Order: sequence, then C-alpha cells, then structure tokens
Amino acid sequence: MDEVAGGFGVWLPIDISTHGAGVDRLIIVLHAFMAILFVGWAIFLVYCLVRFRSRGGCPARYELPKAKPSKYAEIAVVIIEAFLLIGLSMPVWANVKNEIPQDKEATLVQVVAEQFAWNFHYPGADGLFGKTHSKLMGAENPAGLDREKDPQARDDIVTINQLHVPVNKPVRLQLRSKDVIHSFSIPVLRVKQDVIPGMDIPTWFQARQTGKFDIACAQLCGLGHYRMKGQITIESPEQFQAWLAQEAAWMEGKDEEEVEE
Amino acid sequence: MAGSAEEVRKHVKVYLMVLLALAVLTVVTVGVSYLRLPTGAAILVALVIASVKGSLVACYFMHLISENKVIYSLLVLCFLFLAALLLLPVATSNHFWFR
Amino acid sequence: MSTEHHPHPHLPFWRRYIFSTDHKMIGIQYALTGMVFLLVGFGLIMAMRLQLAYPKSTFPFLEALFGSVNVPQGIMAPEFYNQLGAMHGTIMIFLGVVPLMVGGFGNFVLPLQIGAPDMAFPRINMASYWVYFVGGVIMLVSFFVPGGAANSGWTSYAPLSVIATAGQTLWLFGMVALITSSLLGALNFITTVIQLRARGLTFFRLPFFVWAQFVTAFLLLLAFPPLEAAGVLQLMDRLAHTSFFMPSGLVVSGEMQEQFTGGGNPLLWQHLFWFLAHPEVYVLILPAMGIVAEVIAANTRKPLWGYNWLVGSVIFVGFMSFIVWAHHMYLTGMGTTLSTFFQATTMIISVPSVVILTALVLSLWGASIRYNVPMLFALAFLPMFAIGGLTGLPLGLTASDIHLHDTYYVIGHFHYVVAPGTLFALFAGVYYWFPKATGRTMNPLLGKLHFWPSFVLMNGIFMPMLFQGLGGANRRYFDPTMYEHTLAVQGWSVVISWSAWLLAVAQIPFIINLLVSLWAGRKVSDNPWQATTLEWAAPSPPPHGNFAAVPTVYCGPYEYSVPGRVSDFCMQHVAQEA
Amino acid sequence: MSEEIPYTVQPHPLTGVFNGKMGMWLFLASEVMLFGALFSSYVLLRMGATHWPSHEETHLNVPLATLNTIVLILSSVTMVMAWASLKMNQLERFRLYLGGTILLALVFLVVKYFEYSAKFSHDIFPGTSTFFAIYFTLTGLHGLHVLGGILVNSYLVLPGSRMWKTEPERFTNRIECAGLYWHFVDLVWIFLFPVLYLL
Repeated sequence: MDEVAGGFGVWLPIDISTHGAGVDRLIIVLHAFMAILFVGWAIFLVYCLVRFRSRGGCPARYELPKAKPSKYAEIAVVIIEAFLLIGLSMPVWANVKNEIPQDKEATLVQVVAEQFAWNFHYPGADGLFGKTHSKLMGAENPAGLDREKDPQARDDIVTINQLHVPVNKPVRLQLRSKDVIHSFSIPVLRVKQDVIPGMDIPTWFQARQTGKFDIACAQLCGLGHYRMKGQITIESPEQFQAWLAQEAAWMEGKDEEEVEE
Repeated sequence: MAGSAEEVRKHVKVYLMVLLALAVLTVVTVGVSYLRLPTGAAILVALVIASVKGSLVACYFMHLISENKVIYSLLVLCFLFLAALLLLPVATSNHFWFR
Repeated sequence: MSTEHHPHPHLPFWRRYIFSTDHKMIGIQYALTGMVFLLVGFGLIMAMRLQLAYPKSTFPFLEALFGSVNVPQGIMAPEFYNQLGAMHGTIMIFLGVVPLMVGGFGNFVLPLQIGAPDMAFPRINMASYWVYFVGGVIMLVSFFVPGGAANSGWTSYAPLSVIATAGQTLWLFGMVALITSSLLGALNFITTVIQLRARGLTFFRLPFFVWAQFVTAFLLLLAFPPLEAAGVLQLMDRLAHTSFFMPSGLVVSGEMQEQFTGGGNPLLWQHLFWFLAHPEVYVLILPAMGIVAEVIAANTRKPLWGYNWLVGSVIFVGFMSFIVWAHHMYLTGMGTTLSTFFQATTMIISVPSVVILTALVLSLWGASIRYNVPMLFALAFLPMFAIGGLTGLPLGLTASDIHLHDTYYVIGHFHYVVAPGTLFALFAGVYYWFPKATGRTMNPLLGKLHFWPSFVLMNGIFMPMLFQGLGGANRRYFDPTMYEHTLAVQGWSVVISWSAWLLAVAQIPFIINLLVSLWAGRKVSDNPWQATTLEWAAPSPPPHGNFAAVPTVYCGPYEYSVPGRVSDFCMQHVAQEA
Repeated sequence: MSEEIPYTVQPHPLTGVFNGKMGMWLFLASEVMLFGALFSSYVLLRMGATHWPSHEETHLNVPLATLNTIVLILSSVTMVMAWASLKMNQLERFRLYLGGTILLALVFLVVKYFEYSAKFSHDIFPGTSTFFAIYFTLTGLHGLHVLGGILVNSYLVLPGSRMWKTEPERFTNRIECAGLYWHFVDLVWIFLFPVLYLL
C-alpha cells in the first residue's frame, strides 16, 4: 500500500481573514467550556463508580441525594449557553450576514458553481457585469455571457478555478449555481456558504495576508465533489490590477484570434 | 358517541341538516370565487368556508362533538405539530435574494 | 428459543416463526433483521475506510468483491464511493438502529413492561415488520440496477438527487415502505400504551423505557409523514418531470434541463427532510436512554434519581425536536432573524438532555453498583453520549458552524451520539433482556471481551474525526488528500480506519456469544437481575399471552432497597403489606 | 393464559374508546401531517412563484369539481347513515347505504378520470407548470385515498359483514373506523377544492 504522508493536526487551520477571529474565539471558548464540563462530570462519574461499587454489607441507599450542586451546575450551563449565543455567536453571524460591503467599497466577483468547477466572473473595466444566460452556458462560455450583443459583457473576465483578490480589501462574492447545490469554502478565510441553484447568495471576506490557498466544495455535489478544487490568490492591490489587465489582454487576444479565423 | 338506537334516530336528523349546510356552503364558496375579490380576501373567504365545512364534517360525521378527552388531546398535539409544519414557508422567507 | 415454551404451541411453523402475530416473535424478527442490516451498513463503511486511509492504492480484492464496474482495476470509482456513503447512512439509521430500537426492543419489551398480553393490533404489527422487510429488500436490490444504489447522500438533497441514477428512485420507494412500516408500528405502540396498561399501572408508574418509546412513537407518527410527502414530490420530479425542487434555468454538464419547467425550490426538500430528520435523531437516542435507565436502575439497586424530571425532559425534548430542524441549514443563505430563532431553540433543547444525563449520573450516588455486562455498556453510554451532546454545541451556533459545517466534526458528533451512544445502549439491552427472550444468559466473559475493545476502538474512530473536523476536513470526499487542510489531518484517517476494522473483529465475541448462548447459555430464573418491572414477572421465555395471570401493579417502577424490607427489590406486581 | 387482548370491542373504562378507534385517530393524525406537509409545500412554492395562474388560466372545470364536492359530501352522509343503520339493527339498510357510499366514490373517480383525460388531451401534464405539478400530485394522492376507501368499504359491505352475525358490536366498530377514514378523505377534499380550483 502506498502510504500518503498525512499530518496529525488537532486544531484549527491558520486564519487570515478579518472576521475569522470571532469564529475562532467562539470555537475556543466553546471547547474550553465543553472540556471543563466534561472533565468535571467525568471525575464525578468515576468517583461514583469506585465509591459505590457493590460491596458486602454496604447496601444501596433508598433515599435520593438532594443534588443542589447539580441544579446550580445546570443553571450555570443555561447561562453560559445564553452568553455564548448572544455574546459570541450572534455578533459574528450578524457581521457576516448584515454588514455585506457595498458595491463601491468592495471587489465584486460573481461565482458560478458547476459540476465540478468554480467559475469566477469579474465585471471588467466598466465595473458592470454582463447578463448571464442559461442557454449560452457551455464549455467555451461557462458564465453564459452574450459578448456580441451585450456591451456590459464584452469586457467581462471569466476564469475557471482561479480566484484573484486584493489583500486588506473587502471582497464580495455573489454565489450562484448552474446545476446542483455546492458549498463555497475557503477554510483559511473561515468562509463557507452554500451555493444553491435558483438563489443568488452574497458572502464576503477581507484577507489579511497574501498567498495562494485552496477553495473547496463543502456540499456533496456528485462523483467529482472531492476534486471540485479552486485556488484563491491573495495579492497586493497592484498585483491584482496587473493580473486583471493581463486577463483582459488575453481575452482580447482570444477574440482577435476568433476574428482572424 | 351515540349509545342507544333512540339517540341514533335523533342523530340522523342532524346528519341531514349538516348535509344541507355543506351543500349550501359549497355553492357559496363557488359563488364567491366568481366575485373576483382581491387575492388576499379571496383566500381568506375560501379558507374560512372550507374550515367551517371541515369542522362540520369532523364534529358531526366523525362525532368529534361528543368525543373523549384522549382523542381531543391527540388532536391538539397533532395540530401543534401541524402549526410547526406550516412555519415552513415562513422559514424560507428569511433567505437571501431568491430569484 | 428454548424448547419447552413455544410462543404458539398450536400453530404451524410458518405461523409461529415467520408470519407470527406475537409481539415477542415480531420483536425478535425485527431485532435479528436489524442486526443483519447493521452488519451490512458496517461492511459498507469498512470498504469506504479503505479508500479514505489509502486513497492512492489499488485493492484487487475489492474488485473481486464488488465487481469491476464499481472498482475498476482495483481502484474504487468515486460514484461507487458515494453509493456506499449514502447507503451506509440509510441502512444504519432506517434499516438498522430504528428497527432494532423500536421494532425490536419496543415490540419485545414494551407490552411485557406494561403487563399486556400483546400489542393492541397484532396483525398490523406483523404487517409493519413485513413492510419494513420489503423496504430493506428494495434498498439492497438498488445496488444492482444500472448506475447502482442512491449516491446523493442519505439526505438526498435535490437537485442532485433528482438528476441522479435510477437507484435514487428505488431509494425513494424503499423509504416510502420504511415510513409506512414506522407509521404502522407507531400507532400500535401508542394505542398499546394508552389502552393496554395493567391495572394500577398509572402513567407515572411506567418504567422510563416505556415513556421513551411512547414519546418516540409520537415522533415517528408525526414527523415521518412530511418526509413521505417529500418523497412523493421527489418521485414526481424524477418520474413525471415536475419541478418541485428544480429552479428555473438549470444547466447540467452543459445541457439545458429542458424537461424541467423550473419554478421549484431546492430548499423545500431540505426543510421537509430535516423536519423529519431532526426528530429522527431523537428517535435514535430516546429509546437508548430508556434502555440505559432500566439497566442502571436494576444494577445500582436504588431508585432512579428524578423520575419526574426524566419523564418531563423526554416529553419536552419530543416537543422541541419539531422546531429545531433548520439548524442543519444555517449555511443555506439564512438571514439573522431565522437563524437566531433556531439557535435559541437548539440551545434550549440541549437543556433537557443535560437534565437526563445528570439524573442518570446522580442515580449512581449511594448505589451498590453491580458491574455486569449490560451495566458496563449502559455506563459507557453516559460519557459517550455526553461527548456527542457537547460537540453538538459548536454545530448549533451559527458562527462556529461556518467553520465546522459539513466537516468530519459533524460526523464525529452524531456518531458519538448514535454509535458508542445508541449502539452501546442496544448492546446493553441485548445482554439485559436476552435471558427474558430465551431463558438463558449470555456468557459474561465473552461479553467483557466484547465490551472493552469496543469501548476503546469506538473512541479510536470518532475522537480523531473531531480533530479532522476542527482542521476543516470536508466530509464525503472520495480522496481526502487533494487539499492542504485535509492533508494536514490525513494521518488520522489511517488511525480511524484501523480502529474501524479492529472494531469489526471485536464484534466476533458478541456474535459467537449470541448464537452459542441460544443453545448453550446458562439457564436462569425468570428474574435473573432481580429487577422490579413487569417483564420479569412473566416466565422466560414468555408464552403467548405473556402472563399466567393478569398482573396488577401496586407501586412505582424502581422500588429498590426500600428500607425495612427483607429483599432489596419490590416488584411492581407484588402487593406489599401496608 | 390471558391471550385475549382487552378493549378490542368494549371501550376502555378510562379513555372511553376501543383500540381500533384510537388507532384510526392516530392514523388520521399522521395523515393530517402528510397533507399538511403538501399544503405547506404548496404555500411555499406559490409564495416564491413569479406568476401564479388564476382559475381562468388553468381551465379547470369548476362546475364538474363542484359536482364532485357534492358527490363526496353525499357519500359521507351515506357512510354515517350506514353506521347509524347498524346501530339501529338494520343490516339491509346498512348494505344499501354503504353500497351507496361505494357507488358515489366510484362516481367521484369517474369524474376525476374525465377531468384528467381532458387535461392530457390538451397536452397538460404534471410537468407542465408548478401549478399542475401540485394539482396532479394532490388530487392524485387524494384519489388513491378514495380508491383505498372503496376497497375497504367493498370488503365490509359483502364478505366482511359476515361478522355481523357473530360479533355485531365489533362489526359496528369497524364500520365506525372505516367511516372516520372516509370522512377524513372527504375533509381533505373540502380543502383541496377551493385551494386548487377556486384560488
């Protein structure tokens, strides 16, 4: 058998997003709370198991313990859960869901998921997205753009599995699916959002570091679910602009080629 | 629930009256549908009439009007869960941008 | 079966053992069929674990086993992996655990515990088993149709499931059969508990197991029909090309899906599915708690702590389980209002679980604990269920769910609840009630040989899954080595797989014990555990009609070590002098 | 041995119902959830739809459906009368009424057949639109329930009624349970009719 070198990680991957700290804080606090609860409870359990084992001349007691401490413990659990919910979970969720950056301040990308690839659709120089048409979608035209008739679509940039974003700037993604449910996930950015056909779901993040990272699909989407892999390149705003220009030039080159043919 | 044959005879009259009421309500609900009320009002009227008709069937034909407590409790339970089930359309209303 | 007491002495073989209407025989049929399906489901996951531990390797023996269509050149096809995954879940839940828990233990024990001669509707009971059997056959047959079995996960999310291969249609038909079977069973259980309790057996003298089954039956009765509705709708989508779950403008592999007019909603399936499937989780766990409570009470020799709290909690859990379903759907684009509601209900439903667990542990205080095999399994249930419950918290809160959703953390969490949780309770139940069913006891040494390795290996399987999940490793991946974050925790996969295979080995003593004890087990009295509830008042094995004389109940279910009595247990049907 | 299951015929002294009735009501509760789920799906899909056809657009035959409603209501009345006849010890009248129920149910299905075939002949199928998907699914499922009722009632009117001679009370109970089911089928239609045909 060919061994695959695999690690034995036990904790969260690195976090390079601005909102991820809130997610991680909740996970850390929760696990500390769970550990304390479980260890305390387990000590009591083991103590009971040893002390109250069946022994000759020591019958069981019919009376039940008053168990005031357990009542206090239960009340404490309720209070802590309420705190976790209101204090730690809801603010992060509200931040993720309600403070979606507006068009002007964010880099906008439309994500079109399909079996088994991520298509990234940038508005191009005019800053406007061309209309997408289901009928035009195909291998050559994954986003279904009508570059001939739609002026807004002409300069749009579409890449497959390659997402480039600037660092330290909010990025807003509009998630759509062509076929089945997918889930757009970038673990290091603490981003995960289902992509549901028929819906247009926004998600956003702001990266704190440059680098190349994996994009994964987190919802079973068919036989190629495991290899629906994309790559996010987080780079400086200058590099990002240069990449956009390069993509635009390449698109133009492709168009000219078609004309020559 | 009816016990003796005497009581049952009285019931028969009630059944015929319920039949009459159901027939009238059916005609009414069809008639109202031709009035072209605004959608909201039309739904309300139709569902109210249907509920009245349904209650008549349940109360008299299914004898719910004189049923035992255990059946009532079962139905109350069932309707609680039905209420949860009817929350379902509401549960999608809070989703983002449905096309 | 011992030879002295046949359940129906005057009936021919096929009426006695195959188309029997006796609740005990139906219970045993359910239990045995359920166990076979548990083994099948376990077999599927062992093949999957091979792929997960050694994703780049070839396994010619798998090809020999599953055929070259599914495992070409010794390499598992990803679509076959998905079939295994979907069917593992389906078989374990709907064909293994629920039939064993409710159909098996419920049928066998419940009428005995309430002092009834049989279930209220014996023939419906028989129908329930046979409809279940047909459902199981349909599920197994689906492996052999073109394209194989269902491969869209046990959750069968649309649109994937709607455009899936023919196996999905059989899956839906199988589910309709299983749902029908559960409905027939549930209405039978409820009627039996309400109508056939022995004289003096008031609701608050019922053993906790009966309460758990009673609430479970309501969950089955009222939560399954919405899934049946969803199944009908999905069948319509697949067979009549309606668009209940299909939105407009779908393009699959570059092809417009013209046959669907669109206008449907994929989330409708999820809502209907989880409306069933969350109560279903409690269907899996409540009867397990019931068994554990029975075993603990008998082996601590003292009353359960907080009987009223236990009963109240079970009822409360039952109610709440109907309004938490959307916590499985936080990432479907849900806004803050709705998610707050479902987070709150999820936190609330954790409270009665804490109460039940606390009550069971407090029951140990001041006890005289007998460490026999059923007690070992029942005690192991407690910490395992505690881990399962606690790990539910990060998944029930939206912010942490962003990172943990659809990762191995989820798998670890619910398996802690149902595998070392529910399954251990099942084993406890088998060892505990085996003497009642056969008049013989299972071998305690083999039992301990079964318990200790199982206990260690279960944790060897599921604890690393929690680590993998924290690392962000996605579930349902055919090849877990493709991503940086999955590779970082891939080492655990090997540990998990070996634990799983060894766990299979650890079940051998159990299977031997079960089969050999049928004929060679030590013969025991009618009440070998010196327990108080009514099933122990019947002969072992109980004859048709169960009790020699209709029992009357005089006291609560757990009157152990009552001060001033000679014996340390007072059976419910024995009148005590004032 | 106490092999007899108690309360199969006589009502339980505390709950006041016999087992069969309890079972039937539980079954109906699950049916409420089944049709409730479908109704809920209907509301959800209608709320999400950009356009919902009015009953002029769907060309459903309202007079025919009204007739069917009346037919089903009548069959409910004959059903309850069949039970009442048994209570008054009149087996022949019982047969007449239950036969009437079956006949009316058959009329309902025949009318349904004409409704369906009219749609099919205009190339309207369940896949045509969301409305027709719901229309065919709901009426089809209801139709299956009607069919089930016909089968049960047919058994009870002829071979099943032999029980009247040996156990009259038990037989009357059976008719009561069959009636509960039948009235429920009627009740479902009472809701389906306005929802599908009038709104």
